[in-house]
Amino acid sequence: MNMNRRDFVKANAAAATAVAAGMSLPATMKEAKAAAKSAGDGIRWDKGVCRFCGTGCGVLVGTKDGRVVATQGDPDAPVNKGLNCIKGYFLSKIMYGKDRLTKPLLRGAGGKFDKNSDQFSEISWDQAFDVMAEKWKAAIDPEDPKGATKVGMFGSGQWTVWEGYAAAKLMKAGLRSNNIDPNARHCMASAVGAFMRAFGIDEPMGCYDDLEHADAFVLWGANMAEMHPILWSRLTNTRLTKPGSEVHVLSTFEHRCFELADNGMIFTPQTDLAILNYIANHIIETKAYDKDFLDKHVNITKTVTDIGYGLRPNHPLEKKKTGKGGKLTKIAFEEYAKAVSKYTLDYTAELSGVPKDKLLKLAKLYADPKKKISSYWTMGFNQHTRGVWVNGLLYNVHLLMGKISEPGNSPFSLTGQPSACGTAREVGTFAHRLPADLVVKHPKHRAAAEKIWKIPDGVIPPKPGYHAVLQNRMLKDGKLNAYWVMCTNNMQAAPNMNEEGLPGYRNPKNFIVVSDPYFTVTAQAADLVLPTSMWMEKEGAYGNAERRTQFWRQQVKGPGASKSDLWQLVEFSKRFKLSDVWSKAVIAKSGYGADKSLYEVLYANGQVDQFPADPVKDAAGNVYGNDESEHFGFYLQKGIFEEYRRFQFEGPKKGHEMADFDTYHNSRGLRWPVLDGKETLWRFREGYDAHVPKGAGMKFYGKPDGKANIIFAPYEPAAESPDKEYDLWLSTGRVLEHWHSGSMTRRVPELYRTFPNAKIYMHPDDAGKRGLKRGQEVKVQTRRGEVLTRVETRGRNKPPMGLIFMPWFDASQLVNKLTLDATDPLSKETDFKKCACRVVKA
Amino acid sequence: MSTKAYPGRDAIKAKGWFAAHRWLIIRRLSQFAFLGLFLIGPLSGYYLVKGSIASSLTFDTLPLTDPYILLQSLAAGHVPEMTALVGALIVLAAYLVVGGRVYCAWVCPVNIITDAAHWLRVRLGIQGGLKFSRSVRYWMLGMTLIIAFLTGVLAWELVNPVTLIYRGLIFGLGWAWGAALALFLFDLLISERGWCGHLCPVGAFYATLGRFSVFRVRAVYRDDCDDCMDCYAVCPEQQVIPAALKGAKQNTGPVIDAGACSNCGRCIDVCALSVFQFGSRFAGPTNPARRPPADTKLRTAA
Amino acid sequence: MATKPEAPAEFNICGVFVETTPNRLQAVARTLAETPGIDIHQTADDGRLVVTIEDTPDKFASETLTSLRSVDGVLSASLVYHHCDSEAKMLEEITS
Amino acid sequence: MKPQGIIDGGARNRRKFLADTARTACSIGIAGLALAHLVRGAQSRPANAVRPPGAGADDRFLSTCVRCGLCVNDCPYPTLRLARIEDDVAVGTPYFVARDYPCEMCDDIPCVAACPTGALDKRLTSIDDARMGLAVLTDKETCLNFLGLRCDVCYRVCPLMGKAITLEYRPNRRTGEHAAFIPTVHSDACTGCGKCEHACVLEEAAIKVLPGSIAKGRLGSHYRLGWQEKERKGEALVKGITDLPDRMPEGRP
Repeated sequence: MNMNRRDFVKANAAAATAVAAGMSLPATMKEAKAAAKSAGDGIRWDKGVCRFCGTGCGVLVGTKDGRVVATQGDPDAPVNKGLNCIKGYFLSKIMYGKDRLTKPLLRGAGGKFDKNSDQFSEISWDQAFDVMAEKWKAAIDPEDPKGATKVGMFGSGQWTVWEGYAAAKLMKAGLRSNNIDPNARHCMASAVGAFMRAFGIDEPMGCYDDLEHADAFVLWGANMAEMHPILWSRLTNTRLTKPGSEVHVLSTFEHRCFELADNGMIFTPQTDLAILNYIANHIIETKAYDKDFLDKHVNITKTVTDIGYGLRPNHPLEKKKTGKGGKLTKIAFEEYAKAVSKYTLDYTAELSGVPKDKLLKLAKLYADPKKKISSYWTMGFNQHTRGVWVNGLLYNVHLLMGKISEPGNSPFSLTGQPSACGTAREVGTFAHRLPADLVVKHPKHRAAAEKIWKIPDGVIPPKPGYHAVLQNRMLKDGKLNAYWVMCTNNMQAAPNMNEEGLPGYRNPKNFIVVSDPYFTVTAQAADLVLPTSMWMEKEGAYGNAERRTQFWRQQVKGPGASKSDLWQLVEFSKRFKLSDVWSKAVIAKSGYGADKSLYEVLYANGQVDQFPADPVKDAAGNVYGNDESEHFGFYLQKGIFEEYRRFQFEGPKKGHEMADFDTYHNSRGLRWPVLDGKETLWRFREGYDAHVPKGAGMKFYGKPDGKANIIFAPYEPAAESPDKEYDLWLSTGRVLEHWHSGSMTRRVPELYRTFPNAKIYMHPDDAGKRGLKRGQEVKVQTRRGEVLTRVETRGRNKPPMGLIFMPWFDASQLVNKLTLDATDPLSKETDFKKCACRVVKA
Repeated sequence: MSTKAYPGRDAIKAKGWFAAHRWLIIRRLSQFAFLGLFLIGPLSGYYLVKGSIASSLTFDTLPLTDPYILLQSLAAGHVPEMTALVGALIVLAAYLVVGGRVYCAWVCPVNIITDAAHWLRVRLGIQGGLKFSRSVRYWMLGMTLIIAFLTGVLAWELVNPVTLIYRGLIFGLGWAWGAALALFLFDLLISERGWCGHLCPVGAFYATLGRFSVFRVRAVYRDDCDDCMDCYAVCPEQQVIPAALKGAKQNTGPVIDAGACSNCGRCIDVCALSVFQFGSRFAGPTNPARRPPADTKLRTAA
Repeated sequence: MATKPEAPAEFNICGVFVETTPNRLQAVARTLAETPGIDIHQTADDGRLVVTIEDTPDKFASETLTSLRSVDGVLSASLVYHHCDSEAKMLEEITS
Repeated sequence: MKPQGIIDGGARNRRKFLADTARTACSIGIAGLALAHLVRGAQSRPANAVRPPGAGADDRFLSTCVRCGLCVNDCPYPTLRLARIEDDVAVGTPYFVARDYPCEMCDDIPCVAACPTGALDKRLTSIDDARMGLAVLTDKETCLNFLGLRCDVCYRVCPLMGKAITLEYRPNRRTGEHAAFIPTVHSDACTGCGKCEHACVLEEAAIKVLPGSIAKGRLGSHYRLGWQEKERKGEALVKGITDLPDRMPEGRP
């Protein structure tokens, strides 16, 4: 047993004292320590939320001596009731990777910027912001009527609510640039697009309680068993304990969910479009649909087709397309019926490769009026060149049957990031959005935002900015020159990094800033790296997939000179005078002096700074730090949140109302809309949702006429399919052990050990055909690059012949060198699930 | 015994230092070369020879197995795979040609240790200690086989310092250096040439082979012997010399045909008169006409 | 409270015998456990506790000991054992 | 001086010869006993030392393995090592410690191919048939999945996932909403590769590979499992038994 002298002396002191007191000391030091623990181990516990996925498990965070020493699942948290997955089990270790960044790093030797250097030197925050401000100002022409199109920001669904809000405000209201987009573009944009098109308001109508209420579950491109482990255990429990319950799983390869599946279906990539239309066809042919519901609550429409694949305009596929955009045309029910009638059982089975009996079983399930069905999806639907369509096609099925917005009947889009909903979607960090579902291109929405933000009209540019994939293209083309990446690892996450991302970051015209706790692949490609405080090192708020907003207090200080993203954003705003960013005319209109700083206009504006920097306390009286309060002299988080709430209550769109700031600090998270002190579990349904008037029964109030849209969209092929040269489908995704880009989980030794490196999952016969042995090193090649990895023919994922799966968490095997940057032309979300590749011996 | 402090001094004077250590040097090179062949793999990642002295595979084709270990395995009740049998036969045949205990003198790493111990023992003038009969090793040999038979386990391999040290050098030494040190101290302080000369059953096994082996030391010019005793002084198995060197009257020799001789060649090195030569066990001339003038010159110098 | 000088050369560890009443034992134990520098080694149901007190960055052990007596429920706190050594030495690894 | 004494020193008397022989025999006997004792120590091996595939039972293995290390040379991973003096495993024999480096279960089993003596049995041609040991979930009190958490790392890393380790679903009565996924090892498929033990995220693994002889229980030969016997035979073992219908109220089935 190893101990230091201090422990030894202590043991002696205790022994001597015990003898003097006539007490016998426990036999070993260990027991003595345990005894001390049982009397109280000096750990302060406070509530928090898990840093990883969109499930939003409640955790309790234990702090001792300024360090998070332990965590536990919060036994009273409604989502997880004390449970965690294996990532949550290791939460206390994610902040303590050995290579945390503690000082700003500038590319170049001796603190002098040199784009071509492969060396970084430590500089101060002042120096860092000096360099940054210089580059930003050089890229901004205050008189440009289009706004500052040369500056951009890439943000995150892992930002806290106020960070996302502060960033959107800085970009749109301050720098006059809509070129801000979150990494949620890679994961949720299709879901958002479909919500807006079908319901006129974002985010699921149901909640996790559906997991207990439903009779049947259908998974459409969601591997919940690995990606939403705690929700999966709830689903499993219902399947186990509820007689007659069923689980149907659809995927392009067999994964862990198939084990529970009563009906597991493997379909050819992209044919989910056909399968959903077949189900609609089946429902219509068997006259199972809810006519009354359709008449009262649904409009039937069709969308423009053949809209291309969101590639660069000079790509042959883009030249071939005949349609553009997502305009909806109202059609009669009969026309809809005729449109889906093409999707017969025979045709669909042939196209999708799913046996007829399985398809029929699935269709019958949806068509059974007595079965309450919850459908779940994540990236299988969203990362799809027809992502908005396919989301919509599922709503079609639910709307046809009226199986929506009530306990157990729920089409439910799960999220990948902890605050994809709460931050990326709700506070308007997308290139086209403003807080609370408002959009930049709508003059009334801009006006509402400008009023709440106390800025003159005309500041917010009306044209949506560059979305995620376009940002990388614009960087490469030299049209986006000052670029800030925060809280995300986009070099690893974005598609086609070889042809777009990396050349963009390294373009000599551009200056790239990356804020991160760790030296990620993205940071390595940056020109300036800013050390960032994470998770419990700052006060935060996340919103999970069921509209639940959860707060936490700052538990510990960040290491070294690291600062929260919020601090960085707000502090950086001090570097700009209005004359640097706004035109003379706008400044004149504003009534602000030209020398006023953006900080004073955006944050210290009499509104955001209205709450004093009082100590943050919990119910037990424990006092918590707040680095931002301390630095800026006011309660920044509260000020931002309360200003954000004005959008919810005063803005032109209802339905996003939240409780006040303090309520969240005292609750385990609340599902919005929160009205009259009550959460909303099921939206659009009378009795559950305060926005639905009495007697209406149901109202899709996101749309002016209160009706949801059924939107017909046909099957169209994928952007790139296997051919002779590249003969396999490549699908990317995640594994349970690693989340996001692995920048946190791979730094937890235990998690690293369980899944150290990526590998390709391949059918044994596919491997055999190529003379590959399990564990052998191979090259995966696409038209865009190649990656060295190893073959796995066993284990958790069992792809069919002709498809391989490779997770993207591994910074040493960047699978996004291979992926194609084909996006959904509507949602601009990349299809990471489909491109053509080949596998050869290394 | 020789009264000279350092046997071989005359030889150095007569033939020069290198000639007086020729076989010793070549022998050491051989020992290190064998070890080196095994070590190239683990050190460079490119394997010429895989495995260790117990059993190996050269160029992924030539299997070699230590016949003594194989014999233990047989005694333990296991008939090994063909690969091992073939490997053992090859080794067996090789030693039947070059001399059984050539293994001890030219391959075994323990020899370096015990030679060093003996060298130091002489320098320090350490005398006395335990004396074992030369026959003990044959008893040991028998005992190891009987224990293997009784327990069904390759019992000797649990303690065999030869394979222990060899394996240690290739696969990680661990406490195997302790075994090496123990042997060194045993030979230095407790028993003169105790291990290799008296106890080691591996040596006993190869000595048994050596009785029939072809390649031999011959006291070709035994008539020239001037009884300087240097060969006795350096020989680790002195009992093998007289019959060959002094057996003219009894009509024995001049071949040293005792199995215990390890063909180490030290007697050849240290003999200022070049009485000994390597040769075959089969008949050859004794005292043939003297060779070239160089030797004659040496002789007169002596 | 006296502020502790920078980089103290010495490090104190005390063994202290604390008495309280049985019904307040848990409360006292909790308070002590939360006090920096105090480790509880043993408690007896009749209200006796064996604790060690060591220097913390802002308090000497002696100050913590003094403050102990004002903790609600503590009847007495007596110093039984005191050890003083250089801080560097305290951090030496020893093996037992 | 003449080397006379050495040459004709054979004139010993008979008694001395016999005494010497007896003494040598006794000494050798004692040495033999000591060696035999060592053997007994070598036959017991720490539970965490796992033999390579095809090694079979230790008593057989110890008679056949010549400790050459060829299997170690051909193991493409750092898994196999040769026991050193201090290792508590019969010195020189190959083994691995799953917690450090488990067996990666190569399809072509290079270690077995390398073995010159057959100590690693050449009849093992499919690695799935290897029985290096048996994984046992030794501690249900700390296993995260038993506690209801979603770890199941052992299950997912298992090369025979779904066969050697399955997850048995069990409702979590504490939360009332979640299911616990109980990792369950099946001895008919587990090869003892140790991937599960290696990956277990606990500080001390809750699942461990143990020698089959320790891990497995054995049903008494005097009792058979009725349902298994019936399944094996494909019909009831005893035929011609009748069952009378139950009396029920009118109209009810």
